[in-house]
Amino acid sequence: MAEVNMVQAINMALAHEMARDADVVVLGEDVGANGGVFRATVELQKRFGAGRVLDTPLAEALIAGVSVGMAAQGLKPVAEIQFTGFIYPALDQIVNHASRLRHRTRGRLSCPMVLRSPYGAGIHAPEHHSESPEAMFAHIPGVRVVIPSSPLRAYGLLLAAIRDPDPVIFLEPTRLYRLFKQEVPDDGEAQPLDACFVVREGKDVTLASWGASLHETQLAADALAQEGIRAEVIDVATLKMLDMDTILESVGRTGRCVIVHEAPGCAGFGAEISAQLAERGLLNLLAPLQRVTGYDVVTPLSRLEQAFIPSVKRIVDAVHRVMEFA
Amino acid sequence: MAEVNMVQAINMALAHEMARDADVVVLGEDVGANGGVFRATVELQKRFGAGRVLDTPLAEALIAGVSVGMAAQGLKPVAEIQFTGFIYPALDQIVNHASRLRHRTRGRLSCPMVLRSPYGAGIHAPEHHSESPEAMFAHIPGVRVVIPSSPLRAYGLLLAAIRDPDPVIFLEPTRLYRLFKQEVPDDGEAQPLDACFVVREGKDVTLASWGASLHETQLAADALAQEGIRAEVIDVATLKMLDMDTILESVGRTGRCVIVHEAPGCAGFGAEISAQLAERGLLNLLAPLQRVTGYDVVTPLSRLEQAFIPSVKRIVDAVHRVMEFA
Amino acid sequence: MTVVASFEIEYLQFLDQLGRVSQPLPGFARDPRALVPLYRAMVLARTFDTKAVALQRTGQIGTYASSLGQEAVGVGTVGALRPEDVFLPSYRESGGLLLRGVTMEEMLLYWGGDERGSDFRVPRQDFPICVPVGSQASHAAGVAYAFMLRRQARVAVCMLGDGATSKGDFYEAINFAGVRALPAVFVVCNNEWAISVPRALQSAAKTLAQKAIAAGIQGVQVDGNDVIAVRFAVERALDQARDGGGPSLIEALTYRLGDHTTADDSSRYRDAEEVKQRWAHEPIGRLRNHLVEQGAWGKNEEEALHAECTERVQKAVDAYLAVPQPPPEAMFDYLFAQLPRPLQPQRTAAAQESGHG
Amino acid sequence: MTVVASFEIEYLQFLDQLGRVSQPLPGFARDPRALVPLYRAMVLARTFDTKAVALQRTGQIGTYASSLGQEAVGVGTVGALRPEDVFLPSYRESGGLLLRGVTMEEMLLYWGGDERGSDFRVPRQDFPICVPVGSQASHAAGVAYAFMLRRQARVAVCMLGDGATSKGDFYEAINFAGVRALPAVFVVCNNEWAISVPRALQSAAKTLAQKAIAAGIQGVQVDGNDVIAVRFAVERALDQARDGGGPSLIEALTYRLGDHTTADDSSRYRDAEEVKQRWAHEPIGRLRNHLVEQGAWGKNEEEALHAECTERVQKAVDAYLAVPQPPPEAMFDYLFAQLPRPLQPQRTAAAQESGHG
Ligand SMILES: Cc1ncc(C[n+]2csc(CCOP(=O)(O)OP(=O)(O)O)c2C)c(N)n1
Ligand SMILES: Cc1ncc(C[n+]2csc(CCOP(=O)(O)OP(=O)(O)O)c2C)c(N)n1
Ligand SMILES: [Mg+2]
Ligand SMILES: [Mg+2]
Repeated sequence: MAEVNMVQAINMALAHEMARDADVVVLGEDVGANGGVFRATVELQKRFGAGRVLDTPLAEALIAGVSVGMAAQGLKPVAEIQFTGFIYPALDQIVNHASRLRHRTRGRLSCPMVLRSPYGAGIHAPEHHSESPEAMFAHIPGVRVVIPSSPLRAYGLLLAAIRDPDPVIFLEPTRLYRLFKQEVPDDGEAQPLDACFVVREGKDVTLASWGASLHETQLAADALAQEGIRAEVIDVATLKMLDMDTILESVGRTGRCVIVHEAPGCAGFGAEISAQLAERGLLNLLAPLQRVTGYDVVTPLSRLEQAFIPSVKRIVDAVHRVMEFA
Repeated sequence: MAEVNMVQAINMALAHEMARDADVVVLGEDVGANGGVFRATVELQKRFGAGRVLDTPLAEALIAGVSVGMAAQGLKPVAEIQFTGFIYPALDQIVNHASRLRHRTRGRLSCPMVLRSPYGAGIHAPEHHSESPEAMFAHIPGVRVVIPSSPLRAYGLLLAAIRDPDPVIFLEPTRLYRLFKQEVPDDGEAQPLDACFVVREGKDVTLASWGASLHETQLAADALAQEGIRAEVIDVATLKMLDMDTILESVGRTGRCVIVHEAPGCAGFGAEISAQLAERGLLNLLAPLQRVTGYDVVTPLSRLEQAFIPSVKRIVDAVHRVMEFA
Repeated sequence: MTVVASFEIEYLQFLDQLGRVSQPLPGFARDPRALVPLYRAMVLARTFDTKAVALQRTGQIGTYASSLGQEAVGVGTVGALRPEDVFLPSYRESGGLLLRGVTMEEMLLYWGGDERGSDFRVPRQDFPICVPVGSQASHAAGVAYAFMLRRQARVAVCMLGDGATSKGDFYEAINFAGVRALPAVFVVCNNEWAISVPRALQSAAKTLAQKAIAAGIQGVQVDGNDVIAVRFAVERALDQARDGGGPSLIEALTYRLGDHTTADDSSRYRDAEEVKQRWAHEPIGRLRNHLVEQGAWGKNEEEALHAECTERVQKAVDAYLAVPQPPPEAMFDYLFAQLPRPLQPQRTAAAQESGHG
Repeated sequence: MTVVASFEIEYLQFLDQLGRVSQPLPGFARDPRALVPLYRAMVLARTFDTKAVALQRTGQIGTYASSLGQEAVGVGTVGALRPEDVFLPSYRESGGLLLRGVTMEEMLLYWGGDERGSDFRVPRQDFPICVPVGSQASHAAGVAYAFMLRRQARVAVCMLGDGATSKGDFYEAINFAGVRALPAVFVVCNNEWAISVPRALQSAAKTLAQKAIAAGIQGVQVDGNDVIAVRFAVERALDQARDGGGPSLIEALTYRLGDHTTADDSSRYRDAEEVKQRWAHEPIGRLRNHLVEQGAWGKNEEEALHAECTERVQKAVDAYLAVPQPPPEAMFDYLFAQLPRPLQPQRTAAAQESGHG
């Protein structure tokens, strides 16, 4: 089995599900002949036809709204928003329609759609191409928010997202698209949409992260191991539904938690995890909680993006701070 | 001096600032002859002319984008989005332009605009008229988010928002619009945009809230006082910039904190306050933090909205829970 | 000067303001008896609207948007639909909804603040009422795309107001429908007002029908107080769409005789005189004149119809008032196909809270 | 059938594909020497674009969007502007930006990932490059509104692509500009592609100029490879706008001869043969033919111009490369007029982190 990177894994999942289920439709800007600006939909139009893999006009609100209409008819649209920097016009359709079509019709209609979008900084992209808006989506009742951190995860979670009967926002960290490869069997096995993944076990401190930041978090755990600090690393992956049980259980053992994400800290999703720990796990805490996040500034252009992205050093420093408490 | 309700106080602030500063312009749907569907802009068009008080076509993205253009030319647009349920199409302009025009041009251009919008449940309004999206705005770097809780606060904070050289999202709780009156001198005195207000002092527990929920929070404090529990009540008011110093100082004294807001809890703004307390105030905590919030569901239609809005009873119960820790 | 493109906007009317035939009637309208169901539907709508406003005034439902004066647009439109088509209404369509099979009880539940009102027992695939103005236009495009992909001879029919045509949503949807030649019909109910904003402040376009030109699709303007014209234009557009001929935009000229909603007081921004004049154009009297003139309608029928409508409406009101409140935990139902685990404690708490409350 | 509205779209061209005069030249173009500055501007743009692509290939700037083949649209448009007007460009406008007074060093800084590149020293009130497609259209309307309110004889000029016309933003802005008769000009640079999506998939409208009809404003189509036609149409629209005659939409027909950006490989989705054919229409050779034919340009001038452009570009590159990196804490600067207190510790941390990093 050949190793594939995350974009290829996403492409595999899309192809797998399109072959298996004739209701799956892929739409977006440049998803057809071009195969997506990141190549995530490459060859799909050739294989499944221009009816099921369609280039839309340049209009993000439209892409989301058309997906709602398709989904209400039982299609399973997988829409691509080319970058999350351009996803905001689609928000109205997500908040006011996709997330509540089932709810407001008491189950008469539903909205089984996936909105895929590349996100995050670190690839020297132009302005507006590097933001991390996951917290906004996680605040919307009625949608799921999923972020893969590896090719394997991307394949299994995307399958699950497409099969899920409700809307899923699927955010793909561009920085990971081609960062590393894994063997990904094309076995059609979905991964759960409501579970954190413990990707490294440890007993001294819990590090919770997702998406591209998981990468630096794991590097930090490596560095800490050198000093004898054994970090447990959790890939939160399905921000919504958030699997607090796994996090609480881990922090219950370690007594310390550092949450790492690239989005600005203020009202970021890390706050939700902190808040739940402070509500439900406070008595187990041996040290203040820490968040290591992007600063509360506009994501800078490429010259400064590395200074914006939470670094291994910042994560290690935060762990050192929490380890000071005995 | 006559007493005025919150809508009238808002109208007073708008009129005051329009009279003082010829650059202030009011725009939105039905803000002209109709004076706003809640009457917040009543008489302004008559007084200041149809050039400075203009009805726009029905298009929220346009309203925000036009405001950005006006502001770049040094006008001070105060735009009304009729209900926050319809604000989402405007988000693109807020995130991608208003919030960063100064930043991305290194101060060459700037965006002194205010986006006013009625929000929240509790007035038996139709579908899509009752949401509380403040957390989404608070996550955006480069904007301020302000929520008044009384006529006095509305007057002073709106003046400050209009005078502020950067974009301000000003969310007005419809439930408070006519709930009570206060004497509001039309003295042009602005209130600070980066300070919490301690509206009741107490030493047993800190209750932090904003907007309409502050009302139930104060009623809860009354009820608790009957049992001898002295609650300190903080009106967070300027969610962004968040004045954590005041909250930390209070919780430092009380050791307990319950945060109350109407928006769904998951990734709501209460999480940010909890998270900061867990980072910077953990050692003072005598009990787990608690959030009393709207449930993580679509805001229900009017028959169930009272069951959605955090009740006095839920707040009191939460305080009882934290008081159990000695 | 070279001209590279030229366009015309057609206007259609069969019955003039007084109900006189102003041009040869289309086939379906030649037998006046065939028009009686449309007449009955309009009267039922008006009876229902009147009652709903009264219910709001007495606190028995919430804010309500009456279609007073515009009945011909909804009724004419839906009169042309087939059951298998999908209708995507705005919030001011009682006539159209009733004709689709939505019950008055459901409508009262909805406006009374109960989600069960959108669980239509009959047009199962129709969209619920759309409140965010214009946002249903792209749903119509998506529904139509599904029809096309599955080679179903069905059409998605979207109704929206003059104000809605100012939304990017509307434009993006008709533009996409044009590109893909989708089986979709967009009916703009131009009642001259969007709350307090008059038509002239929505657009400098002379007609709203000409917005179709921007999308490269058919656009036509009809007298929206002439139910025959509305029905004819919609049927023609449906036929075209069903045959793969692509989408259309129909502007129906009418007038909102009432307030925007029960929360509105239109005397603040418009002249009573204007409203009075526009009563002379309203659609029900116009069709009645025609029917009477054709010998297909009389005093007895009229009285019987009013009695019947009043009774049907009252029955629906009684049924509505008898519907028990939903329990608080109902707000968790149908949020997802299955309630996710993290939400279960919240649901339990909501249920318990009400127990105490 | 009654026709209630009819429309025509005009097409303008003065120089044909070979540079021959195809209809009497407008006043400003009669003296060929007056056209030389436009020619020089187009050649400078192409020289700069070529260099910028090369800099991206060698990792010295980030992704870059070249205007190769479209130079006449930006140059013709900006050639008609007055300094006090406000220009709202898209990201593919090197020619237009240069003519506005934006320096090449600033442009390289921007594409090199440095916000200082948008702090134009000269057109202080122009908007920076707009990346979210079409979102600058409403800014143009807002700027124009400010001009109108203050009775300034200035015009807001917005440039956007064929793809951008599919965005609701574009439509909402031209529609509002129409309602208020704003002094705004919208120039659609139709280069037939939006990345890989061909013009035909953006809209079924025969022309993009006819989108103006939906807004009730002037719309005209011009040969966008004929800088005279572009400049003439824009000047006419500016005059009209300045005189209170309201906004216009100009569709300039051109072709994107290069890849969408340096991150794109257009061979994946379009025929090399098509591109080859379109080279015959490109604007620079066309104007040169005309100038040479009129005796206003020759081999010496051409050589000198290329040498001069190359040197100017190289100087700008050198200056750009000499600009020191901004310190990390610069990301906190200009976020607000004054850095709010809660952000100060973050700024300090960012500065310290870099000290260690
Ligand atoms: C997107 C959006 N913005 C604002 C509103 C508030 N609002 C409700 S109805 C209305 C006017 C709609 O006018 P029109 O489209 O002409 O329909 P009509 O009410 O006349 O039937 C407005 C502004 C809304 N519901 N949706
Ligand atoms: C709102 C938005 N959606 C998507 C993108 C990604 N994108 C960048 S350029 C482009 C195509 C734009 O085409 P067009 O408007 O014709 O301009 P051109 O690039 O041809 O000059 C797309 C889809 C974007 N920048 N903004
Ligand atoms: Mg209307
Ligand atoms: Mg293009």
